[in-house]
Order: sequence, then C-alpha cells, then structure tokens
Amino acid sequence: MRLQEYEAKEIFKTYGIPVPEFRVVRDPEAALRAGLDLGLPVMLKAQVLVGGRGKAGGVLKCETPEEVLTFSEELFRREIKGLVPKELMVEKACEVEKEIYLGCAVDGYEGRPVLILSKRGGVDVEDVFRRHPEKVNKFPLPIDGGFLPYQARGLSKELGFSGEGMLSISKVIYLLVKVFYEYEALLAEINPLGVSSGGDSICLDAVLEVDNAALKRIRANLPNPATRIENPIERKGREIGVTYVDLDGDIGIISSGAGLGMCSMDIIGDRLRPANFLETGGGITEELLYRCMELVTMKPNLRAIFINVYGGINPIHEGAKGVVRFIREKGLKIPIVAKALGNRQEETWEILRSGGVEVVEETDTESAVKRLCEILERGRS
Amino acid sequence: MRLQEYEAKEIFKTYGIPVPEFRVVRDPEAALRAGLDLGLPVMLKAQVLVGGRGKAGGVLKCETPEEVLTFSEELFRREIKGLVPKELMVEKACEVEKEIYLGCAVDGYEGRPVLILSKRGGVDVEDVFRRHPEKVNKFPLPIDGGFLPYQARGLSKELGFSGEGMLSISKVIYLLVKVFYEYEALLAEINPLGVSSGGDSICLDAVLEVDNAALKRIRANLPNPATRIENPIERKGREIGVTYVDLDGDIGIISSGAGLGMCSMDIIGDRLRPANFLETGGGITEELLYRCMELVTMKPNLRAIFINVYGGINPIHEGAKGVVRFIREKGLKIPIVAKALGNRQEETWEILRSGGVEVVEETDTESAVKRLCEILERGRS
Amino acid sequence: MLLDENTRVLVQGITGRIGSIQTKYMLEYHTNVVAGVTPGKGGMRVHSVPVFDTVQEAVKETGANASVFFVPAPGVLDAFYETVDAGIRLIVVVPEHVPVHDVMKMKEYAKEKGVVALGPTTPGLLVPNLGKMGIMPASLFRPGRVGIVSRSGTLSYEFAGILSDHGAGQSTVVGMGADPVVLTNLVEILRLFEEDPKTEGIIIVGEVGGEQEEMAAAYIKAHVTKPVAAYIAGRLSPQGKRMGHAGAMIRGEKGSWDGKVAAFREVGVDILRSPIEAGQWVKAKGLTGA
Amino acid sequence: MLLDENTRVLVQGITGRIGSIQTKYMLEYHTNVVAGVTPGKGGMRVHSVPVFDTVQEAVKETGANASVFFVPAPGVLDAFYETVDAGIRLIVVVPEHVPVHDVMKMKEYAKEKGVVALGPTTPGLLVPNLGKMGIMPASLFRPGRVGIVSRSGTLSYEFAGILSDHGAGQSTVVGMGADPVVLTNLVEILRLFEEDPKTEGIIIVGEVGGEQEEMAAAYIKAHVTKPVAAYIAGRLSPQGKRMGHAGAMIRGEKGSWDGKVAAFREVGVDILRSPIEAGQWVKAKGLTGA
Repeated sequence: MRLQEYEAKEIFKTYGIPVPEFRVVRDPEAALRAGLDLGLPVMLKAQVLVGGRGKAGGVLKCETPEEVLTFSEELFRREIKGLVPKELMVEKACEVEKEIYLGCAVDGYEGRPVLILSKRGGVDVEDVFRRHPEKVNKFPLPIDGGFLPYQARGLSKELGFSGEGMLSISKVIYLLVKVFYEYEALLAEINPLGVSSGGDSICLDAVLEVDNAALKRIRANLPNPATRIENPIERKGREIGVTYVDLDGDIGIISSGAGLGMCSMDIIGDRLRPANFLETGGGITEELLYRCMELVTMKPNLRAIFINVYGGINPIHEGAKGVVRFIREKGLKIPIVAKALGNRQEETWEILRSGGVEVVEETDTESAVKRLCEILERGRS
Repeated sequence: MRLQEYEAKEIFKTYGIPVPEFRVVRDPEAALRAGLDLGLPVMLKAQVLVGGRGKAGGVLKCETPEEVLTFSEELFRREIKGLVPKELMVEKACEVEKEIYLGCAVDGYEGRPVLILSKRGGVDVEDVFRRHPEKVNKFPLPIDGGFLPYQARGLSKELGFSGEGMLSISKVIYLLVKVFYEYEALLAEINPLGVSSGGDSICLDAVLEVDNAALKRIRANLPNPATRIENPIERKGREIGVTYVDLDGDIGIISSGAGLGMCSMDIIGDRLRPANFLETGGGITEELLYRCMELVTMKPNLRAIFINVYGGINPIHEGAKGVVRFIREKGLKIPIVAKALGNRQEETWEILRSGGVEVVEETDTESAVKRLCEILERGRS
Repeated sequence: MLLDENTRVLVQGITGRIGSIQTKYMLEYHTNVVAGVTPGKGGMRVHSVPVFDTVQEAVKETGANASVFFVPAPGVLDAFYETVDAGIRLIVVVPEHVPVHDVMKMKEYAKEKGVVALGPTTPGLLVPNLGKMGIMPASLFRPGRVGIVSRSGTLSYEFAGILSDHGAGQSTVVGMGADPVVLTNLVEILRLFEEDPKTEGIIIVGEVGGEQEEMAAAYIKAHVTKPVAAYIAGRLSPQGKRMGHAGAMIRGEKGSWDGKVAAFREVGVDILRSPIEAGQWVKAKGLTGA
Repeated sequence: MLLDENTRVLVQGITGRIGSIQTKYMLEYHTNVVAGVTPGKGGMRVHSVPVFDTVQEAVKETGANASVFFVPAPGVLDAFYETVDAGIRLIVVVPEHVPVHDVMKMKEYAKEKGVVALGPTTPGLLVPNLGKMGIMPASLFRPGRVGIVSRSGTLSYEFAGILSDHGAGQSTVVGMGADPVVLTNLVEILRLFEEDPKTEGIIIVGEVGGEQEEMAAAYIKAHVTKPVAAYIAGRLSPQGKRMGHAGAMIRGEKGSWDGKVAAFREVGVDILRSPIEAGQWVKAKGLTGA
C-alpha cells in the first residue's frame, strides 16, 4: 500500500526528518484559509497515488490569495493519470539551492534493501538514472537493520557535501533508512530533498509504500489498504481478499493464481476483450467463489464468464458450489465456461454442470478459450 | 533504575505477558475498596525496592475484608529492610500448580545477555541456584536481539513442559526477552511464573531494572530515576549528577572517581567513621563542587571533610573555587583536608589554601588521612 | 532432482486444515512423509504420521531431512530459522502473504547455510511417481525428461498437464514462488536442471515484473547446454501504476513482457506464446516419452 | 605496550571542550597525535592537528592507527563501528554513561575484529615518556618496569604517583574502564603484561563487584610468571541493595572484597591493603629504578 504524500510526511516528521509546514484540504475555501494561515507563497499539491504527478500538472505554486483559490478549484477538477484528487496539500514554499534524490527500496532479485542516492533529484530524476548512472550511488543495506549514522555521513560526503550540509543530509539518510525498516517499507523515498545554501535539508516530496503482509505488526496506525482503492469493484475485491483489476472489455475472468489469470487474460485478449483480471489466491471456499461471481457480474454488459482454476491447495469442488448457487439465486443467463483440474476435478465438473456451466476437460487454457469463442459465435448466429 | 513491581507488571502486560488483576493503593481504605472490587482472596504486596521482600513479611494473603484492612494497616507501618512502603499492590490471588523462575540479565564479565531458567522458582530460588545448579538452565542470548519464538519453545521443553504449558511458557519467555531488549534492561525477571494445571502461565512477581544511561532513548514513559531515591541527600546527589551514599559516621568525603572514593572510605574507616561516600564523576565545575559541599554538609554533626580529587579529565582548579566559595559564604568552620593532584595542581592548592583548606601534597591517600587524624586529634586536645 | 529416494519429508503445520489434507495427498502420492510438527501438539498422529513439538525432536526421532511449510504467514520466519538450525537443507515454503522483510532475512540465512528453499507462495516440488512436497495436484504429472520451473503455481500444473497430454513426462517440476522476493532465484534452479542427468530439456514459466527472466537469460547463454523454452504470462496485463523512482533505478528497463522475451530470444531460448505451444515444442525437441 | 613509537593517534571529538584540552595535554606529553575527527568540522585545525569529517578520511590522509574517544556517550556506538570499520585496532573509550547494551555490541564487534579497546569510563593508556591516549595527568608518571592495570581511573593515578615517589617507574599504565561491562577484560590485559618484555611486575587495582578479579586469579595461576600485587577498593563499602536473583546465578558468590582477596591470595598474589603498601612491595620485589 502506498501512502499519500501527506501521510508519508507526517510519519517522516515524527522521525525527525524536516518537512515544510502544510495543511490538508478538501475544498478551495479551506485551501485559501490554509494558504493565508501558512503565509504565501504556497505550493498546492494534488494528493493522488500516481508517479509523475508534477509533470502532469498536479503541483502548482501560488503567490497570491486569488491564485490559491483559482488554482485549487482547477486542481480539484483536474484528472491526473485517470485520478481526480479528493485532497490537496497546501504547503509553505521553500527556497532551496540544490535538489537531491534519496530512496530506500527492496531489490527483489537480490532480496535485500538498497539505498539509492543521486546528487541530482527532482521531477527529472529518472532521466538522470538513465543518462548519468555515474551520478547515482547504490548502497546495499544490511538485511535486518544495523545501518549506522557514520555510514550515512560517508554517503553524504560521497554526494559531495561537507559541513552543515553533510550533517543535515546524513541525518535525513539515517532516519529514512530507519523509517524503511520500522515500517517494513517496500519503498521510502524523498525526491527531492532540498538543501539550502546554509546546509539545511528539507523533504519536499515523500513516498512511502508499506508491505500489506506486514501491516498488522507495524506499530503505527495505518489506514486500511482497501480504503485506498478508487475503483469500487477493485475495492470490494480487496475487502473479500482477492485481487481484482478492472479492464474495459466484456468477458469476466475468475482464476486461481496470478499466472493462470494473466495467461487466461492473454489468450482471451487475442480474440475477445477481458472485462477484468481476478485471482482468488489460495483461499477458495464456496462463499469466496460466490462473492467472486458477484464481483465479476457488477460490471455491466458482461457477455460471458471464464473460470480457470486448479485443485492444488484449493478445494475447487467447494468453489463450484458457490458458482452454481450464485447462478441459481441470481438466475444468471450469460454463458459460463470453466476449466477446473486437479484434486476432486470430476466432482467439481459434476457440480458445475448441474448449474449449466460449460465444463472443458482439456488440460490447456487455449482449448477452453476456443470453446468460449465457439459458444459466443453460436449465440450470435 | 529498578522499577516497582506494579510498574514492571504494567509494562509486561502491554507486551502480552499475563499478570493477575491488581490495583495500587496508598491507604488501607483504598486497599479495602480494591480488595472488594477485585474479589477476595487477594494478595497485599508492599512496594519497596529491595530483594527478599516476601521473606521479610512484605507479602500477605487476605481472605476476608477485615484481613484486608488490618493487614494493609500493618504493612503501611512495617519496615522492610529499612524501607517503609508508601504504596501497596492489591492483587487477585491465583491458584497455580507449579512455580518456575525466568530471568534475563546482563552477564557483565562476558558482556552479553543471558537467559536463566529454573523449573523451581519462588522465594527460595537462590537456594535452588546454590544447591541444585543442575536444575537451572543458562542460555546466552544474541547481543542485538534476534531471539526467536522457536528457541523459547525449545527452552520451555527443556524445562519439562509440553502441550499448552509449553506454549504458554515459551510465549512468556519470548516476550520477557523482548522487554529486556526494548527496555535496554539490566535485569528482567519473573519469579515466580505460576503455571496452572491447565497449562496457563501467569507472572506472579516481576522485576525490571533499566539502564539509566539508556533512559532517554527508550520509547516509553519511565519515571525520573532521582524520584526513586528515598534518602533525601542521595536524591539530591542524583539530581546534581553525583553519586552520594549516606553512611552513619561524621567525616564527609568528596572524591573524583568511585575507586578513589572507596579507597578514601576504606582508609578513613579504619580509624574514623565516614559520613558518606561521594564521587563526582568526570564533570567537575566550580558549581558542582559548591553543590557537593552543600550536600556533604547537609549531614548534621559533621566533624571534618576529606577531599580527594585528581586533575585528569577534571579541572580541579575550577572545583577548588567552588569549595572555597562555599566555605566563605557559609562561614564553614570544621577542618577540611584536601589531596588534589594532577593537571594544574599548584593552582588548585593555592586556591584551596586561600579558603583555609589543609592541602596535602603527598601522592598517597594514606598520608592525607593521617593528616586529617592529626588535625582532629589536635582539635580535641 | 532435489527430492529423491533418500528424502524424508517433515510437514510443518501438519495439524492445520490445509497441512492435514495436503499430507494425505502427499502420502497418497507415496511421498516419504516421516514426521509432522505443530508446537503444543507433540504426541498426536495425523494420517499415522507422528507429530512433534519441535523440528529438532522430529529430526532426531525420524531422520527428516526436508521440510514443507503449512504454517501461518506470520510464523514462517520463526519456523524457517528453526528448520535451518535443526540441520534441514531443503525447505518448501507454501504460504502466501509472508512479509517481504521476513523473506529477505530468510533468503540471506538460506544462502549463508547452503539451504535450497522454494517460495514463499509456491506449490512446491514434484518428481513424478516419486513424491511431492507441496500442493501440486498429482494427477496432472507423468514421469519423463522435461524439467519445468515456474513462478506461478497454477501455470506449472497447466504446463505439466499439457506435456503429459502430449506424451512428454517431467523429470522434476519446481515452483519457484510468486513473491517479489523468492528464496531461490531462477538462475539457481536452472543450474540444478543443467546438472540433473534426468532432465533433457527445460521449460521456464515466467511472468511480467521483476528481473528473474533477464538474469536467467544471461545465465543460460553462459552455462546451459540443454534446450530451453520459455513462456511469459502477462503479455496483455495493464502496466501497474508506478510507485516512486527507485524501481527504475534498481531494475532499469527490466520487467516488461517485451524485454523478457527479447532477452530470451537473444540467447536462443524458444518463446511459447501460449501454454499449448509447449506440446509442439517437446515433440520438435524429441522430449516425449518417459 | 599497546602504545609505541609507531602509534599514530586519532582523537575523536577533538573539537569539543574536553577533546580539545586533552589533545593539548597529549601533545604536551609528546604523544604522536596525527589527526582529529568531528563530523561537519572537517578542514579545521585544533592545536595544529588537522580535523576530518570521517575516520576513513583521517586514516587515509594521516595513517592514524589508534584512536581515543571524547565523543558524547550516545554517539559512542556509532563512532566505535566507524573506527573499527576504518581499520583501527586500538581504541580508548574515555566517555562515561555509555548504555550497557551498546557496550555489549561493541565488545562483541571488537572481539570479532581483533580490536583492543579500553573503557568505557577509562582514563586510557599511558606509557611514561612515550605518550598517552586519554586523560591521565602526566606529571604523576615515571618510566620504569612496573605495569599497572586499574578498574578505577583516579586510583591508577594514585598508584603511579606512589610508585614514582618510591623510585619505581611504570612500563605501561592501563585503565580498564569502570563500567559493569568493559570492552577488554582484566585477563586479557594481564596476558599483554606477561608478554611485554618491558614489564617485570604487575599491580592490579581492582574493586568490589563483578568477577574480573576472580577470573584474573585463575588466569594468573595458569599463565603469569611475573610478580603480581593487587589492591581491591571497597573493603568497607556498604553492600548495595540486591536486585533480583539473576545476579546470584550469574556470579554465584563472586563480587565481595573477601572473595576477591581470597582468590588472589590462593594463587600467590600479594594483597595491598592500602595504596601506600605498593611502595614497600616494589622495593621488596626489586622493581625500583627505570
């Protein structure tokens, strides 16, 4: 789960990382009050969970009260990579001399945390990564903490800072790494960290992404990840414990396992248009598949449903009961094609067929999709 | 700093260690209310920071309301190893089948934490340590945490428990070690841990001693150690940052360094009676020695003061000014003998002599004490 | 490979709902399950398998030398250290939702102690007609000469099923685990397949994201002599919303379907656009039969 | 011993009040102080000694190979790791009030890396007429043949002063540190004195509490051939209030004045009841002169 900028900054602040003074507002009038309260100029920042917000026009500087009003009205209407902000940060504008990049992330392949530093940060940092890799320092971190202030000092020296600047940056590096460990983050990032001519550091933008699997043991009040999902079907999916991704087609997909789900989507996508991606994970029950059917059919104009599940850890015969119960209760009429193999497959097939589901006994998804196409063709002709 | 039993139990409880329900009271009426509220029988426990409280009669079981009243009146008057309790714990009495000992301490010589377990705990545990060392398990812990639940399970098996008992004891062991690390404890102890016939564990008495040097960084609200000291002069010493131990003689001692202080006390003690032990540590200033003089002279009937300091890290010439200022301001008349050697010793001697202090130039404390004796003899004759 | 006649399997979390039924399935597939562990349940039996409180006891009493985990995700780290410290050097971590910071610790410890560990979120390991550690549905597998390594659990079944249908059995089927950090990387599994005399061809079932496939391509070029085919799931998956910039720095341009396919093509790996093409591939390479 | 002609001393926390004045005293004693470190103050000079931001730079630029700490207690752990990681193998930790859990970590790291570290709460190390690392007041020391090792700072000065007065110089004076956990135990210092050709007799200045002296007695019996005398401070000190039972278990009956004295007597160590007796002892053992 990625936190909003202001949530990340509030956490960073409690660790002692300097952040500009800010307010969070939900309408232009509140933005104006906050702006006058903080003192102009201020930055208006759309709170949306996407990268490249600045380039997409989600951050505006206001010099006058009128600008605060007009710009905030504008931002509350502006769609940024598909998302319209519900909240804005109103933040005191800061004068800085340099902008650097600090990030702490999980290197998935090596399976260890890595600290990434660049003496050039800001909105164009990915260009720096690409064009000037020599300007970027990567520093593997110990797996279980134990990163010490002196190491942060060494790194901030390597970035070319000395005196007060070296001290203030190394403090931020040290504390960012501490947040990373204590919040079990997948990513903790400050981009840019502004450095003033006097050597003071200030966190101008913040990203904190935490591991949902670790949420329960992090000693902090974090929001429920489900509340973070904008799309109502995706949010509902999260609530019942499955991964649902909304797509713009009309063939519903239910699969066990992300790989099988993607494979189903790829094969269907070559000939038809998937309405969604849905993977159940390893917790199939009658109830869960009933709810999956409910989720998938929330999408209007659905033409068909494609079910692709394996009985490994999952009791697919239980799941089949949920599918059939849903069809009966709701009187669902659209074609449903199912491929269901593995433990107790014959039992599963029998149940599914009793609900009118077209069961494909072949072992490959390709054949099952072919059957789906045939049925849809037949229906059309 | 050692915490009171109820403070330790409150901390243990937040970690998930089961403790009996209790109240803390400051008078017999409150004890009665607490007893009725909790339900009889209850235990009354004097809150005093000494070992062997139970054997000294500081813990009493009450079956009736009358007993709660009389016994608590009794306890509020009872002196336990020199201390009269200001607070009692009123604690719900528990039925247990077995009592075991769990302790987690710093092994000073090896410089590492050690976990100590004994299948026989309770008030006689030191006898067990002495007579049946084979019944006691010592287990060195990793220096920087990393003790895992499975290790606690292995240890609770070694104590001879299985099933629910094994699970509940291993949970307590694991959590006790966690408290030890997170509170930077010098000692975290549960003696006894009661184990019921059903295998439930409950912490019947708790000790938690934290490292004063680490207090500022422990994430918890702990009391100011100075408030824990009963003796008013000792408490004042702690407040100004020196170690003062009250003794029952009449020769005041001020020394820099615990070793030199003990040595002075030993030599003086062979012929005279020390009124105190006072060591300044490495932070001597004019003000500090002024305050040390103030402390030492709080003791009535003082016959003389013996000062024994070295100018290593300490600017003893500064300290000398404080001594002399005190003598002048208060018009102090009793003899003061000082041995002050090291950096800037001549300057120091001059200042001390200007205040009428008898300065001994010999390098050994023995000679200085001899001079003190001579002066006192002379004064008497 | 990995699992053989000398493997003596321990099941951790054997008394749980899933642990118990999967033990039954493993036993039905003639896997040599010798012991189970559930703390506090020592002395019980599950499908006649003796249960112990600790891994140490289980190893001491039964000579178990491999372990499969059905323990709750928050307890996996503890169980992992327990198992490694008891001397076991092959571990299959079936559970999903194990915290990533735990997986990093486990991965380092496994490397330090020379442990081969699969998962988390893995269906495990299966050697047809010999045994299995994990949750793979046995009916889909046949003995043969093709090694399968898969990031996805269910897709490993799909490929095994298709191969079996096309007359090509499997030497060993390995589920690597579907998490962003896995305990043993693809490269390491490829090394084992390359060294395994019973494996004559290898199918890699990958997916978009991460850089397992890119690193594997480089390894294949330098070290793998056996024929290799690869399928990458997620060709049409919408790109996830980008989170910060650090990913770009760690992975550069890696992770996309195009990039992975290009990397494999460049080193001579055959690309399967759909699982069904695995059937043609094994025939073309003469890998059918037992 | 420990400090010799090749020692190039670094002072950490050199720009602080104490660090600065003690550097002056060390230089006045002709100690080879080559560098100082205070983060953020790189480029300054203190008594002509160049100051660096990091230990690594100081080592690189000046060849410093020993370090003395005047850093605030909460920063000692960090500075210690920095110093060891920069390759320095002799460290004197002067500050008091270093948290015990930090000292335990430092002690383990020192052992792992083969570092000799004194303290915390130590006056340091002095070799008469050669140099000193720490805060010992130089005027009290004379070159000679007696090694002094002391748990107490000020008592080490007392003994050196008495010896000097009695015509017996010192080979090396070592302050072990007065904390309940010290970085190098007494036994290890005794080993160094036994091996040091310039030391012909040893005075141990101990105190009540802990078990350094008891362990030393056992070591002396087995390994020390040179004459040894011991003074134990605290003969009349009131026994501290007992805290819990674990201490009794760890230490058993150790820690008392009687116990320590008995342990030493048993192995032939001469007991000094008062520091002044050291004067007679060196004369009796023929240890006077330079």
